[in-house]
Amino acid sequence: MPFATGRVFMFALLSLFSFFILMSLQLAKKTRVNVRPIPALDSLHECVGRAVELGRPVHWTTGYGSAMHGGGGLLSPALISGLAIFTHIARLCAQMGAELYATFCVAELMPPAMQAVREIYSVEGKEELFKSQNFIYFSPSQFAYATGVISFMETQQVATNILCGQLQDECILLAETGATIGAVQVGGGGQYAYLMITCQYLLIGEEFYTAAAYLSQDQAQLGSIRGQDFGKITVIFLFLGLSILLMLGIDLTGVFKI
Amino acid sequence: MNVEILIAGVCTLGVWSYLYKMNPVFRVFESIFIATAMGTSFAFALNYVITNAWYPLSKGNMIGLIPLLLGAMCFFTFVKKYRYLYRIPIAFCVGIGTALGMRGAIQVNLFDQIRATITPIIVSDPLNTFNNIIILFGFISVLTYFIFTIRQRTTSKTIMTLSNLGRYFMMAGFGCEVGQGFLTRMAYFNGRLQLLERTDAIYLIPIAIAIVIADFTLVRQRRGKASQDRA
Amino acid sequence: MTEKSIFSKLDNIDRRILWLIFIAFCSIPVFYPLGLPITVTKPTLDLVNAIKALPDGSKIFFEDDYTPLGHQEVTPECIAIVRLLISKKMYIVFASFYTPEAALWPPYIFNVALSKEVEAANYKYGVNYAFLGFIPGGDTSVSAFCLKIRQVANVDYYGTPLDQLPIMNNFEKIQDFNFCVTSGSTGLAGMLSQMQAPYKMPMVILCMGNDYSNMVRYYQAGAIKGLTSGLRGAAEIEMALNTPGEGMSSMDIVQGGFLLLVTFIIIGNISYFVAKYRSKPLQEGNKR
Amino acid sequence: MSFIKRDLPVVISFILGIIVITQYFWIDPTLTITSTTIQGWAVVIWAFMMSIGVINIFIRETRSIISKKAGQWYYSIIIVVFLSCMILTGIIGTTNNPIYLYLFNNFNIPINQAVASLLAFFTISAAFRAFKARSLEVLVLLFSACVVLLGNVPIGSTISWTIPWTRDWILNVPNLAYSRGINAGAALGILGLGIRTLLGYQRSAYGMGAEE
Repeated sequence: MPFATGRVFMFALLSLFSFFILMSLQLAKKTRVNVRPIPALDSLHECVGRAVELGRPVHWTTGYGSAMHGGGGLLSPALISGLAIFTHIARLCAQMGAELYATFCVAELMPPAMQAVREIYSVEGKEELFKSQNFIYFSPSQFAYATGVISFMETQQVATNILCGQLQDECILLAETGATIGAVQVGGGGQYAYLMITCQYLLIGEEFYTAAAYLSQDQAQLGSIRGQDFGKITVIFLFLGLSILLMLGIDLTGVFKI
Repeated sequence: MNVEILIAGVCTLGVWSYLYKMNPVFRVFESIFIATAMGTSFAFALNYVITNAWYPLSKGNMIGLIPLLLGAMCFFTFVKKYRYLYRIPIAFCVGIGTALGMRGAIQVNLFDQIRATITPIIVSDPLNTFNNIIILFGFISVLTYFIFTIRQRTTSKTIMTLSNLGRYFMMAGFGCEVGQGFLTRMAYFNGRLQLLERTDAIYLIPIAIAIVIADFTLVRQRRGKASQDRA
Repeated sequence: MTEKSIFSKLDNIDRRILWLIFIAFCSIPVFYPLGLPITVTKPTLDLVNAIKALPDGSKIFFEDDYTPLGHQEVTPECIAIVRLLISKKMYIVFASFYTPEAALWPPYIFNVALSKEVEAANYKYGVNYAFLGFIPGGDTSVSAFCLKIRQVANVDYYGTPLDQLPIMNNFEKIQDFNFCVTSGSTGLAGMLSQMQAPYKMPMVILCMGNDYSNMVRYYQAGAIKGLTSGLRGAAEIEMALNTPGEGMSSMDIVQGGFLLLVTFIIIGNISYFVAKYRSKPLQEGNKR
Repeated sequence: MSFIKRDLPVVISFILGIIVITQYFWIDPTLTITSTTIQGWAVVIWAFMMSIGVINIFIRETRSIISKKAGQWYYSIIIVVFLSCMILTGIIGTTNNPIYLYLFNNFNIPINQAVASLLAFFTISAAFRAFKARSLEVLVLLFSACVVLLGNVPIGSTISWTIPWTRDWILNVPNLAYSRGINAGAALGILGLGIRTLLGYQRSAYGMGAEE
């Protein structure tokens, strides 16, 4: 049997959830999907607007990345999601005329971010506003990057600070500096406790990963969120069902070991 | 007197000077830090390329050419006409990164969690029964909080209550994050404090304090003069 | 209410004052150890007893794998253990497999932190202890090292060939050692799977605080003889051996920091509530 | 042309993604070798991306030196000098060069440790400034933070035996429920995001900003 032991049931779960998501991607083209409002994402417009009013820049950063994937030449899902939020902000900045800065710790994130923003600016007809020197790479070292971002934020006095990506220990340094210079902050994907107390808006857990679909307002992508919901309901019932069966003396937990 | 310890002391005080305010000394150490960190990682990366891609290639292993070509494609970001070519190496990063993320998430975040959560809820020990029920409710309510597409206000009050309950569980979890992380942070702080106060670096502290006091009084005087001028 | 009450002042206090209080408060134990109480947990006690039970002059393999950041947390533990090893006249060989910077810490422990003890015990480099430095290759080099030490390591940390070090003539393979001490975080899983499991080396682990919960199951399963973590572990070792040192004063500092943080949270909340309570009538008056 | 520009990257990442996922479930020697080889390639690509980062730094800093950007250009000189020094010595001596090691051991390591120690200061000030019980939710956060903080150090058990007990209970019961719930949710989110990215519904990761 070439199937890896202990992973058969996992594969079944993966296939089931993927099936849900793919099905709802297809079905959503026919039926409307209503997604509950996520305040942090709805606030982005207002945050960029505030920066325009104050005449100070908008700043976006992803944090150090993950310990496993950050240094290995890979874009982890959290970074991809952060990038999707960033392109939305870039569009808002192009439309409203705010100055946009981005700082990086993960080198392989910089070229796609820069080119995506370049495309957005040219589609919005604001090509002259695009500045490649606003994309600042500090270093792949966690704290070297953090010091760089701190002094950047202090010298530029950013008005809106968007911390979306994979923030590790440096989270408190960035968020607290942002709070002391009076920036409006949106946080997502990181040490939630510190983001919770320093940021005005917070994206928790799955909210952060669905941000891209939510912001796109594309029916197919919104549909995939419904697929994820089916997945969650399945998890709840699977969990309840197996627990109750176990209580009744029927041990089905062996399926996890197949 | 150990020169290296003195340098370490100067570095520490230089970084800590940020606590007083943003100042040139901190900027100098920040610049040194960024440069040395970048240099270290870049030298490491270059050596990796030389040993893992260049040596196999020079031995005649032609498959080593592919990653080098892919890597070289990254530089097309600087060429306007063929800029789209950099997307191919990026596609490698995205494809592998997403796939590793997906399979890791399914294994660690979902599969292992469900397996560990399934326990017979009612056991002989009443406290454990109580704990199991709390874990059950917590797990379900936190998951319910993340249900997006069922419109919560109109359809069901149960879902609404459950998802509110989920927020309280999250807050308790965030609190644990603060409490657990602070031990490591204090260890970092303790290491530097010991360096400054236990070794020869202690002679640097009065100098640092003197500089800060001098700066403080100077700024005050200047401010006083400015207000007098205005008056 | 035009004048600012003390609580609303406290609510908007300059954060530099907080930091000054923090530094001052934490500096007290550096000069005057407070001796705040510390309880020794069972894994730590087992660790100390396992080493105490070894006969004098045993041969110890000491693996260290931690980054400069882990240095501040794990080195106090290592110092406490090395002090015990020196007092029992053990032969110690240091090596690291997973983190290049880790080669820096053994020389620091012997030449800076414990220089007095080393001199008093008449310990000599190359005779009583040796540093093999960083051996690249991770898991594969650990398993090769266990089979035949000279297969992966030919020179020591300072570049001297191993054959010129008298201590290294005793060692050919990992079974020549009596005991293994593993410290750090990156290499723990690899060391357990490559060295402990195949050769049944008696092993203790000195880890970082956040690895503790992962490692405790190996201790419960009996794979490792003892376990301790972070600064608290260093303090516990010193408490168990009754040799107050860096660990205990560090723990005073850490406990002071924790107490201060909790006090700040409480004071912050009191001032917030008092300020809110006092300004409430004013706000309502404005609304009307 | 539009295929190479727009769809080829998506196709490549889809194929690679399928290979990496399948290899996890299906034991096959060729598949395993393919998967590890392409993961090794990704590290080489990362090294090249790093060089783009270095070029970014050099361009930015030399520009600021040439234009004598106010309040910045003297720091730029430091960065350029140290960075070139590290890279040159690092290449010549393959990271065993004495100058490289001296700079690394005596500047990078102590500054890194010093910056890490700033975390404690920032936690203190953030806790004082922002840990205010504005609502019942935050009160729960504060309570669990304080209990876990006190329970983590021996002094907690000296004050009262209930503190370590409550800490263990919070860590093992509500915290466990929270972490399992949030992880299961995030896993589904990652799955959805992965599928949308690999199928090309969401293309910002490939550097395509405008939808078409």
